[in-house]
Amino acid sequence: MNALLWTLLDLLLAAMLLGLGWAAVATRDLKRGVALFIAFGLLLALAWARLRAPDLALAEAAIGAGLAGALLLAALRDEPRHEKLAAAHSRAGLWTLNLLSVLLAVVVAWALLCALEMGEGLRLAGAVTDHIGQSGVSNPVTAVLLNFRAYDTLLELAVILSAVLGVLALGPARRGYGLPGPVLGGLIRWLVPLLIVTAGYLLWVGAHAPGGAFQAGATLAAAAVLLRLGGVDRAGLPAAAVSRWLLAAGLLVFLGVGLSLAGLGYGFLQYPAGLAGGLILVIESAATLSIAVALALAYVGGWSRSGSTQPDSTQGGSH
Amino acid sequence: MIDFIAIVLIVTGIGFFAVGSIGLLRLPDLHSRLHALTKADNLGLGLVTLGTALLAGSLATAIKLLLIWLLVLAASAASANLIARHALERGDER
Amino acid sequence: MNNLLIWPVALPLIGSLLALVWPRRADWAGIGASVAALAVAGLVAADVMRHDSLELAIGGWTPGLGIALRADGLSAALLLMSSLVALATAIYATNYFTDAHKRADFWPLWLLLITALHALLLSGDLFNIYVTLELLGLAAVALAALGRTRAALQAAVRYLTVGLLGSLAFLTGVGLVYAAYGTLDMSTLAGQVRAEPAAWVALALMTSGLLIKSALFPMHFWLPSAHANAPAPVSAALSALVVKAAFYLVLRLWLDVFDVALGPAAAGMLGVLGAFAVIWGSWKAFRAERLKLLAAYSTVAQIGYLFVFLPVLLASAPGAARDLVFGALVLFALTHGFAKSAFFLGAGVVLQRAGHDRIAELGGTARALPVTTFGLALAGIALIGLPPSGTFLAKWQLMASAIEVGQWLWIPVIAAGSLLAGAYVFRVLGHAFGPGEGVGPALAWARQELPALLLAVVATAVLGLGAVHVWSFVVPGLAIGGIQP
Amino acid sequence: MLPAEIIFGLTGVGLFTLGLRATLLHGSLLARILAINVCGAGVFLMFVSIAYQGAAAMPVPDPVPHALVLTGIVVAVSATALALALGRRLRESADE
Repeated sequence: MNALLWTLLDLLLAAMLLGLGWAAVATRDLKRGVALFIAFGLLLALAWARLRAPDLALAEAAIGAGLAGALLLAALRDEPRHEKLAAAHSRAGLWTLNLLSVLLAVVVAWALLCALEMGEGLRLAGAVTDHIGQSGVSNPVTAVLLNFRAYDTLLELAVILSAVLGVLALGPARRGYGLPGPVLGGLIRWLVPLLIVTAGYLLWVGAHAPGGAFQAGATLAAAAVLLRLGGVDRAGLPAAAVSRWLLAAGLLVFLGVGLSLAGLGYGFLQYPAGLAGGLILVIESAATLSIAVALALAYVGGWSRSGSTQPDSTQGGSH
Repeated sequence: MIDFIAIVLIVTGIGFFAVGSIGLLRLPDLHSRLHALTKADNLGLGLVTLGTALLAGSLATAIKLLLIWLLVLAASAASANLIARHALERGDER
Repeated sequence: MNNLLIWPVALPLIGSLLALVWPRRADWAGIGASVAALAVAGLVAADVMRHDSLELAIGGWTPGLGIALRADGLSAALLLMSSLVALATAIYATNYFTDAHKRADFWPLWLLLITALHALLLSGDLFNIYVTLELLGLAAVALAALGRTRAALQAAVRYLTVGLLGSLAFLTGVGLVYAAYGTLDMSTLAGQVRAEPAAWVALALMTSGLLIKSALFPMHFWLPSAHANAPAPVSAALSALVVKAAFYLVLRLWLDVFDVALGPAAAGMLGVLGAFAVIWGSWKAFRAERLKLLAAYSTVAQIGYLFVFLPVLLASAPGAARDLVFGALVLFALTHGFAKSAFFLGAGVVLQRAGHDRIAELGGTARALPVTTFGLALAGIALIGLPPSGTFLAKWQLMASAIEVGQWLWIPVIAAGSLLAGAYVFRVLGHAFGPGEGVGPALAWARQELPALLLAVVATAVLGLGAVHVWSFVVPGLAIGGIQP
Repeated sequence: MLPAEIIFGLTGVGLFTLGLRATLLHGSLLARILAINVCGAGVFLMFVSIAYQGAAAMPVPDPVPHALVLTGIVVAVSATALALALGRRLRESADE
């Protein structure tokens, strides 16, 4: 009975995911598409929770649906509301595409079922459990991200950096928003400090419970998004020269720790016993700042137009 | 006994959600839709959180749930206000 | 614990961060990091020569749970090539960007691109490779858009969407591999893969993602506009290095990891696509009106050759016969890397001096820019495959081996491709040596003219005359006496 | 009963292909970005389903795919930001 209920709920969630995903990409109305996509992201967060991946549920809600949604909504301001289809699709072309898609789905599904059947019980979960005691943290996802596969995370910070540098190289920010009404203004006044506290909490708690640098950074960035929506043009970001340092901080500390350990005779990013937890927290703190500044700059869309924030200036303006 | 009360609260809360969603789909204009949505959702969520708080078994969790509800209240009040104001400015009441 | 392998990744990354925080000193950070990266690439190559292969298990965790960096002859050779090309291009770039803001935008992204390339070449972990592919892709797109012209932006948008689809296909394959074999480490995986559905579909997905990124015909459509509209130093890196990185991964997957899951028909199919690419790319290059577009289409063709090598390679008997083809393949990839970067840098000089790169109006270039024209001619020799370039030896070996394994089909393709290449190179030179005032007055401009010339000399003379060393470097056990091209 | 990893794994495959199809079909950049994100979400769902296999018997599901997907989500949002910025510049260059 219980198992049947779970299966029914799973099927319902799966059907809703497919339906929303389909609706988000099938509509010609972009505004609608973006709204549906944000709803899709929230539903996806529910799916992560269902599949016992709370770290992902947090990240999806904050980054996948939250910040990506904010970015898409901001982009809608400049886009025409309705889109035309790409190059005139002939009926035959459309059918070929549909046929190929179905074929692809069937083949990948078949391979996935075969792979699931083959791989049960021999993946890396056991190895993680065996070594988590030496990792310095007790949240297994954080252990994988910041210790076992820390090198992935290092390069991932570089990915964020390259995307943001690409955005910055494309020119100055778009214009900001008007002044907020009393209700939004009031909300922002007490929500922003709350978000900052929450970010700190997420960063700290990541060592033993769901959370960590990415969720914390995204939460800080959400505060910046709110500030900008509330009429603060620069979204609380410091002057360009300082922002550059903050952007680099995560990678500088990460590399610095890794290479210093190598210099001290350990391997690159091989944390000495007993120090792992502390070093991971240091790395994560710097990474949180970098991620927050990067995501906030990506949302603002470039260096702010207002006066002293051009790349070459070293003087910080203030609000 | 506590379980029973909790389940009743949660089911009632879900009922409010359902009514709110029907209102969102069926009511004629933006303001009444907003009205249905915010009232029903806030009350519905309140009842659901109350029910789950009873089931949670620890005070700390219950307080966290209460905080979540308060946050959602604030956010939904603000967003409803924004939507209404935007509609008012644009004169788009549908 | 040998930490050497992290430095080719770490040094450009440090340079990038320095260039980011000190935009006014970005040139120095860029050149310094490039020189340092070249030096450690040399050290890696020297170590590979001594030990055949190197491994660094990052964090001290067994590969599988952790990530391993690995270097062997193939990756070390490509690492050395890419850091050399990167240094020459960086020197060129110091004189290319005149606007201080552009310069400050260029250097951090450029060094991130080099970081990604080196990380990709050294990575031994499939998911880590996905991350490096995304880093490479995003940095490349950002650099390609740096000119901010409408054409460049359009090309960058297409480059990005196509690249993202390629990465997602690759990632899906990685997921299947993890589900089936429970590991992401490539050398662990090599011992476990068998011929079965999960392996086939995973390989097919990863390969198709990489084919998109390596612009194999008919997935080449995004390349010419992206490469032709980027700033010259960027074009050089994109064409010489970035496209090749995707091919390198195909090679790794097919030869080292999934070799037991492969049928001969699969490689044949890639070979046929490669053959189409050779003919189509060369033809479009011949018809191109702009020098940079010609160079971009020529890349489509040259990537085609690399894929033609695959069926011949896999059909050759393991041992000396296969090693000969493999060495030729690496030689071809290296030579093209140097030649194409030289060609793009030369084209960049012409474009900057003349204000355009329309081939029909290049008259007088040889008189105004003798060094650059000479560089273009040398690079052209390598692109055609004339002696003494490395390409000549590589194509010769390819044809000899094709005959040996009975795959006659490729011979006319290679011949036709070379003829067409001759036609498009001599078309450029014909105009360049012709009369006219297409290009401004002659000036000594060493920082911009010399890098191209040096790269072209490496492609034509050094790799051609030193080919034996390339062979013995990438296939350590090979008897040198066996090579009689 | 049908195990959750199979239900959500197949849902992931479905989202992957429908996102892929939509990316090839759409003309406007924003629509393509939405489609690519849906496509990516499908791939992530496959990973998390794989992690969930056998989770009933374990204290936690396999954390490695979770970490990989977290990386993937961040990469996806970075790419989205860059794509949107390119799109905005492109529109401005059309207006100029």
